[in-house]
Amino acid sequence: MPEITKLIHKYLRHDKKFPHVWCPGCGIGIMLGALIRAIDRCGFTKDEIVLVSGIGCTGRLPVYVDFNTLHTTHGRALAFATGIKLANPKLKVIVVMGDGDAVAIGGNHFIHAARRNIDLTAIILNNSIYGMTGGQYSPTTPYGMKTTTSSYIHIEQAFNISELAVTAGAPFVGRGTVYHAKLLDSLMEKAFLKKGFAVVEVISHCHTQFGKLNKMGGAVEMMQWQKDHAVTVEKAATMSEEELKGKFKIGVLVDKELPVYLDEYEKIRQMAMSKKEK
Amino acid sequence: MPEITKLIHKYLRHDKKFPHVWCPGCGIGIMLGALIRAIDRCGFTKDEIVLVSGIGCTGRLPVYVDFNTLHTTHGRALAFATGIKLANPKLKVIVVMGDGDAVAIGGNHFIHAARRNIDLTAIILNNSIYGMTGGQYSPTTPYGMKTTTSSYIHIEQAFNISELAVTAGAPFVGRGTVYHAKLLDSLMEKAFLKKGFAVVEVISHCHTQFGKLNKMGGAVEMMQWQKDHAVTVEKAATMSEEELKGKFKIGVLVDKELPVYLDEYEKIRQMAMSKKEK
Amino acid sequence: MKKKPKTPYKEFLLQGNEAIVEGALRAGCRFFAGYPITPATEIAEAMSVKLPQVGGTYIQMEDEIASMAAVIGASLAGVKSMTATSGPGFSLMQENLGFAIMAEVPCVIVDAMRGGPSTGLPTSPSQSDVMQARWGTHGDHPIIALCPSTVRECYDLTIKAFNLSEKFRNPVIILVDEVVAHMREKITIFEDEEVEIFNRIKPNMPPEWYIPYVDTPSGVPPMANFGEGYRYHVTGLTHDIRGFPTSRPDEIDPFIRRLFRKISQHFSELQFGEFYETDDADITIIAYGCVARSAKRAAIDARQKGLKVGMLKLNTLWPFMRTAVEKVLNTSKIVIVPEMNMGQISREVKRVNKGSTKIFTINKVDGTIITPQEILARIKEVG
Amino acid sequence: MKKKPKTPYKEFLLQGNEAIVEGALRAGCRFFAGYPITPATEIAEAMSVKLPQVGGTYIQMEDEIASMAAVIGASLAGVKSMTATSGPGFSLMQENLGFAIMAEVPCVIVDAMRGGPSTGLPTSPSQSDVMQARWGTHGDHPIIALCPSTVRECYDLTIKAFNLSEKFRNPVIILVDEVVAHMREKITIFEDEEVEIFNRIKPNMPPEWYIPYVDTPSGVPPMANFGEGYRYHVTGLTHDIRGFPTSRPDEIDPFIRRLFRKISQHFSELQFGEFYETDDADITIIAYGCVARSAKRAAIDARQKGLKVGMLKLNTLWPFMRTAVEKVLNTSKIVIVPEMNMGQISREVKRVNKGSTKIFTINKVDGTIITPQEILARIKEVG
Amino acid sequence: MSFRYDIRLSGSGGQGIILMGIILAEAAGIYEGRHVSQTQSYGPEARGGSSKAEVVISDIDIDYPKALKLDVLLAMNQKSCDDYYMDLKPDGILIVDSTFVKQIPIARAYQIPFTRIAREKFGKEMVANIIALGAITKLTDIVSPKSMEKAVLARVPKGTEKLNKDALNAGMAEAIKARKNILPFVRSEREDEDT
Amino acid sequence: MSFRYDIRLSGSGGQGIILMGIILAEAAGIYEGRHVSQTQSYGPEARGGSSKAEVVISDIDIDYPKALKLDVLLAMNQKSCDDYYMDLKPDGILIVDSTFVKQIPIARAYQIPFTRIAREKFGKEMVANIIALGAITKLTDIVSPKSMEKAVLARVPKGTEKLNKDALNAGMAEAIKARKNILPFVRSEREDEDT
Amino acid sequence: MSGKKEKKTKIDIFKGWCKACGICEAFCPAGVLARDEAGYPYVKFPEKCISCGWCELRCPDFAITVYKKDKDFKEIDEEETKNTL
Amino acid sequence: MSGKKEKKTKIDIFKGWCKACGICEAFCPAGVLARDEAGYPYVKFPEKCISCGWCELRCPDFAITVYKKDKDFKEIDEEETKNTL
Ligand SMILES: Cc1ncc(C[n+]2csc(CCOP(=O)(O)OP(=O)(O)O)c2C)c(N)n1
Ligand SMILES: Cc1ncc(C[n+]2csc(CCOP(=O)(O)OP(=O)(O)O)c2C)c(N)n1
Ligand code: SF4
Ligand code: SF4
Ligand code: SF4
Ligand code: SF4
Repeated sequence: MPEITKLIHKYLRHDKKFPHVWCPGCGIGIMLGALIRAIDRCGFTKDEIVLVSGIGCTGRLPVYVDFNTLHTTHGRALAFATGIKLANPKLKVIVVMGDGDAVAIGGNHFIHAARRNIDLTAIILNNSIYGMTGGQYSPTTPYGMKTTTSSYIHIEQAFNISELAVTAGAPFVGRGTVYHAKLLDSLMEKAFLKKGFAVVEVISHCHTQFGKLNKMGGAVEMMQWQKDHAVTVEKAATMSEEELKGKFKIGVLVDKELPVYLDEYEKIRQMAMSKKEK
Repeated sequence: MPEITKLIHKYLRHDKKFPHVWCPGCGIGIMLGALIRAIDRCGFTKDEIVLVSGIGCTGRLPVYVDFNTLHTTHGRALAFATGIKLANPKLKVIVVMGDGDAVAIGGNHFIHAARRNIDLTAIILNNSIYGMTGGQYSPTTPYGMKTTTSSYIHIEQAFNISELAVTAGAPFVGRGTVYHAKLLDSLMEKAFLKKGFAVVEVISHCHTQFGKLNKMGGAVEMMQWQKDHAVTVEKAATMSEEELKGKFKIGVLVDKELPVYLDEYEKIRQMAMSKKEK
Repeated sequence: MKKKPKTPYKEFLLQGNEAIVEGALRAGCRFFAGYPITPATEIAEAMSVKLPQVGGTYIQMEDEIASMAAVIGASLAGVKSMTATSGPGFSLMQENLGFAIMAEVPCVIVDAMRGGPSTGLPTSPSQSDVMQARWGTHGDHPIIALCPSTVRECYDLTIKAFNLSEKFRNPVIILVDEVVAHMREKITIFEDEEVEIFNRIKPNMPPEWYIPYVDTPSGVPPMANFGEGYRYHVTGLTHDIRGFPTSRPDEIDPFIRRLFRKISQHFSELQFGEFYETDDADITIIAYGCVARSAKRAAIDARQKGLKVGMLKLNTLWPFMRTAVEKVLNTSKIVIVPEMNMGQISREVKRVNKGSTKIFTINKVDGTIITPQEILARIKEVG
Repeated sequence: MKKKPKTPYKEFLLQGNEAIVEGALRAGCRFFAGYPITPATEIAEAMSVKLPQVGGTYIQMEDEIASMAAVIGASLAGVKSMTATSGPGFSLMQENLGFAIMAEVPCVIVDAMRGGPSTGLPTSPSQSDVMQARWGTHGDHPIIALCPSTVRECYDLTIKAFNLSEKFRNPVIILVDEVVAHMREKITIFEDEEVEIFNRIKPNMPPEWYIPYVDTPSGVPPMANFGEGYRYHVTGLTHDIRGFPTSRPDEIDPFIRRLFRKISQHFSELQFGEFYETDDADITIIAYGCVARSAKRAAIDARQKGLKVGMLKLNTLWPFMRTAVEKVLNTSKIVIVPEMNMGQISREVKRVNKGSTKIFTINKVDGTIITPQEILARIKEVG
Repeated sequence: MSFRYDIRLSGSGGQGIILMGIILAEAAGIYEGRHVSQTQSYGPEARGGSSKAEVVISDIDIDYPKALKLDVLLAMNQKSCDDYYMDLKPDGILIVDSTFVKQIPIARAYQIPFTRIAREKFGKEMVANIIALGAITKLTDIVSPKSMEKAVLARVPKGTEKLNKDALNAGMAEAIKARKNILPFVRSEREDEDT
Repeated sequence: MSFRYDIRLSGSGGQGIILMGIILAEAAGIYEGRHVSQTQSYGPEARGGSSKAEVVISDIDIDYPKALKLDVLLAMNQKSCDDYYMDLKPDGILIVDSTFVKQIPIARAYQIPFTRIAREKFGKEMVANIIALGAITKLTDIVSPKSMEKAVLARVPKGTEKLNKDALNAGMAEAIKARKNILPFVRSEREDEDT
Repeated sequence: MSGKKEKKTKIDIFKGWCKACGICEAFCPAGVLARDEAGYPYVKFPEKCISCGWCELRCPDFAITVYKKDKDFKEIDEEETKNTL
Repeated sequence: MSGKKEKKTKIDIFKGWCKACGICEAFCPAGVLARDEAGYPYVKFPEKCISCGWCELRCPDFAITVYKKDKDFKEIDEEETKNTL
């Protein structure tokens, strides 16, 4: 095997049944590849990685990889992860969530983790729908689409997950698609190496539910859509408002320095200990 | 009595014990006055107003006024209000919350109500702390302050409630202070008349907890602080970044038109009924 | 429930979940707020299609907490409301469920039971939320919980659930196990059949005279909807008869006791179930939900083998069918309680058992239904 | 618990809540996540001051759901963890409490009981979350719940709670009523006293051999902390011995039964309480929490009046102290169960009552404590 | 004695197994007026995996709703054939999609390549389940072809009526052919199903 | 017979009632080695309102932790005086802050204007509670002045030791004066407190 | 007494509801009010009153009332708002 | 077989894991792959392969492996990323 595949296999769980549970062509598998490659490139050991997820198709990801893995309750992955990171700051804690997991039931934990700037990486696979439960609308379902609970038409506006992260206080926010797999590698790598709360929004497709209900074709057609509608941040800078209409940006959206929770908490410990001594 | 006070008394509950429960000088009472005046000016009848709150000092507000009043569970006021509004769109539903209520435990309901653009008015009294439970830090406690659970120093960044509302999708967002009581009247009036989710952030003071712990003086000193640090949107437009440092803007921050949930849902009903008929 | 079956009627092959939706609509439900979860999702999906057809409203909230809150809000505004979930979501609804009890807001909550604890077995049946339905929210409180065994019962009990909820101003829980929720059976609905529908009693006095939480002979105060001119205060705090918060023991005690009394006083109206050949039975199986079906089969088979076996099916789980259970405890030598949990209703049977009846259990928690064979085997073992 | 009290010691006047904090720190708790709520807030406040002094971490989360989640996360990372709340927050914690049970993660949850249901009586005492502690989360599950009556017991039982939690890999709940939580009493802590501290058993085999959910003679598998080289999978789904999700009945059944067995098998280690003059008692009062104090006073006073009255104080509420209760049921003619709820533990007493002992209750739900006089009056009434 | 007939339809997710169950149940229940109970099970909450639907048909109220010993097993893939053939009654009928099921565990089985027929004859794999329903109709006589046709037409999307009718007929035709290739046996249709 | 002494301190929120309770309990419990139990109650979760602290002192383990019939009631405002004077034992001691309590419900009561003294003598209303503690010390003899002083000094903010010591002494002095203005009575200190 | 015509602005303070917080006095732009020993406000210089009504608007306890001769709040609100920001 | 030196790029498809989703074939920039009747990919024009590795990166099932002669992914990643966006 060539290096890259050996690499993937190095991280997969040998005692887990493959092929994995996801539908043929589902983007979650592509994201998993990028995640593994990025972890490898960053040079983390398997023992220091904790991979946390909530519930959903995306939530099934950690079980396949040979890290410390934690499959929590729906929407709460970031809160579990916060406890892990604070209890053992040496661990590299990565959280993968579906859009429902992250910003429907889990929306509050998401904005609060961003605000606190806890040193975690949050990877959100945004497939615009609840995949696991069979295709109900999610907070990222675009206006006008169909789902099993908006079979007439969807009337709600969608969250822009990345913008929400920025406003809530995240110092690093990137967006990619599963079509642009290598960009994903690099976004994840940057996110993993970032000190503080780093968000990577991964635009993916659920052709089984969303694609089918909206006659958007299969995995291939939906990835083609990603290709056609994504514009890199660099390129977007050269485009007019008009040209950007209907497109979305990919790349590093925000990268800034903000005080990180654990560093700050260390100050409290110092103050507490000196106070106690007196 | 002159008109204005008669007016207040017209709306207070005669069978409730006054003076009310809040500490001497607490801004919640000032906000209540503004709320009543604005409702009166808008010409709503008492019967069509539903005033909903969560739990906290601010949450105690509805009990004093003669509307349909609902004192819900901590953080959930907007979700209760959503049910009321959808069930009876003729009602004018106003929600008052403390900062903890609105953006700590209730943060998710807040961003989702904004995203859906449900026709509600959300009034948030931001006193930077949990008043009712005795002064613990809240998501709006500024970095570096003291509270009973950050007695060394507070290390978290605060939410900017208004910005969060805008990013989440609210079409109307205003900010005032209890010092600027008349501005509050007009912000509330505008918010009540707005179709869609309208947010008014009311900067107030909890001198009993926050003021005391941070040696900021009493109600008077804290209102003086509001006066000194607030800048109108209009004035801010003429000021430099440098000059604006440490200040906050008051006035109408955002006012735009977005599709309102109930109008949209009416479309679904039309589609559903025509489909059923076939 | 009076029925005058008349043509035209229609036969449907419906899932338990779908029958719950039909029952809810028939009962007058016009608002549903929920959050998808297996095995209750079909209820939300069907509601999203059907409610707008009848001028109602479906909304998918951000989570189950918000769903329960929206349901209470809608009911306060005068619309019969419902939500549906499964274990994990039911746990999240507990706080607001308590609010509905405290503020006496009618509403119906469906818990389609799957394997637990925690995420457990999302697609497998279980009956392990029975005690949670009774005790899940903090603070002592009364509850009503119904449990269907057939698709027809899903329809009928949902109508009953709304009626009871409106009548007693208390949330009513429908505990349906995954088998019954997903099972399809034929059900016949007479288009013009007369179904008794109960609507909350509204105040008829002038608003100034309205005392929202006053005691009445039935224990249930009339309920004004928001916007109808009876302005009053609703709170989750312990309140006086006017609805205002109170911490006076002399006001709290009668209030809390009234909450219990309004249910206990009408105990007999709340008991639904079936005695199947229990009169002469030496052994009675007490069962509910999908297990009652196996139990009946086992009883039939046992009778064929010459054993005097009967069955008591419980369609009401709370308040516990004490009278019915005591009846079989008095006549049977042995009672067997098969349950897809570690023994929840059997505890209650033991609690009310005063005599010398022996009580045996069959407990299954592996995600599979208890079969007639398993019950038969137990009958032979203990009989 | 072995103790060799030695000087130097220190006497403190501590609140129950403060004693819980001291006990937790003594037991090795180094992580607290919580959300303020009356009457548990003092625990968070004291933790926020004390934890950083000993290198631990305090964090105030956005709500109780997140608090419970963070506590589980921290425990998985190897740090003894705790949260504290009251009824409304306890209801919100139920879903993740079930996760901790399913994934066998040690942690301690304090529920400082105030009046319910719903927001209820935030500053008044109650004992009405007893059944919720047992049944609040969905899916059948075992639980351990302890209940202190004195400030000293707050300290001691908190240490026990951590020990039991670590030993059995199960969450342990401390149910403290508002009276005991807020009461100040003198407690003496010997600076160098030997307190038995139990730490989770870690695997000692090479990582390749580690089977995280394997059955053992004690029923409790060794627990590896995240980051220590034993990489494994933790899930709230029903899982096999390797921790991987399974829906195979033959794997699920032994797993769920092991969860129950690891507690039931060690039943006797989990029973804490006090028999006060019960041996010759005609009437025994069974009580817990602040009410046990009134009960003792009532027993003393009754004895002075010549009545043979004893008291059984329960410090363990779950698993139910069946053996102790059966003992007094066997010897007493009458048992009185005074509770600040509508009758929760009295149900359990009735359930295990096999003989002819008469069981009477005193139920108070008005936010005030049951007084010795009230118990004495009941003794006279029924005796 | 009352009559009870237990059918299990099995295969993988995406083969339309559940829809088959519903159509079969409606054919027997709605269009022939019998008592029916249709149940199903999915794999873990996830996608793909195997799929199973059961239909119990009776002339009285059905107590136990799941299939007990099987009168009919339809296996649309190898795995389900392997997993379930043991549940057949001694004289139960095994029908397999021979496109996928290559190892037949018992001597007597109807082997019809439903999927291949769907692909080749109709250009749509999707209709394999309807073809299989046709075969079941003919091989069991538990519902009349007429009722089955009504049931199919009531459930398939508008515009596909012709296609599905043809598929159903193709299935029936294949069944008649298949019957010839199988060991003969006598099945007492209304015997006592005491299980 | 064991000895039990029940004290209730009452007033409005902000008067430092709870702190008084703690100091009194520590004086008796920590500095005099007795058994103590201190409880309190607030109004509804809210601000202001009334405040109540109770201290039970005994030489054995205290079972019922709240005050039963009162040996001492301190009322720092009119409302609490009205609400609680009925709970006094026949020979119980009523001490009121006469700054606020104008109607005295029973004949025999110690009336001392704690707040006025605090305001006038110390310029800080805040210390009214410490003055009251001084008075209690002298009027009850339940703790020694020395223990009380230690207890006060251990609890007050650094830098205010002198102020509080003076306030305490002022309270004791006032108590001695007040005693003269009251009807005499005999209190048997260690009687049987059977309630 | 809304019908009553008065020449001068009159300020009423309802002691039963006033909590002596001091806000009215502190922010009176004309220095009309003062506080007594117990902190309660009283009208010290009635003649200075400019009828702005701010004491009434800012009183958290609805304890203060300004009776004005010929203006009413509705009219002056907008203007005042601008002036005092 | 990482040690093995090969002249030409070789593509391995592991059928046991492949779900025939078609992604590799659809997005191969050089048209190297094709799909069989059942939808499974196979290497139709091995000579056309430009060693970009995209089929491997985009396969959701880790079922496809590209053995390259002298480049390794780490080096070309950044560049490739830019080119294909
Ligand atoms: C408390 C709770 N509510 C609901 C569910 C049911 N549920 C499981 S996954 C899911 C949503 C899945 O959508 P998403 O998070 O977008 O992930 P995806 O499956 O699309 O990857 C839901 C609602 C649950 N498991 N727990
Ligand atoms: C579920 C739940 N958690 C916690 C509480 C306790 N609690 C009551 S009010 C409050 C916060 C009050 O702060 P805020 O919302 O800012 O309002 P304020 O009192 O400052 O007006 C808290 C945590 C509760 N009542 N319910
Ligand atoms: S249902 Fe959608 S999200 Fe889930 S595995 Fe299938 S394609 Fe992926
Ligand atoms: S505690 Fe703070 S917020 Fe609450 S009433 Fe007092 S001043 Fe107002
Ligand atoms: S503002 Fe109101 S409460 Fe405050 S001192 Fe003035 S009148 Fe009294
Ligand atoms: S991308 Fe992978 S799973 Fe899809 S067809 Fe190609 S090799 Fe098979």
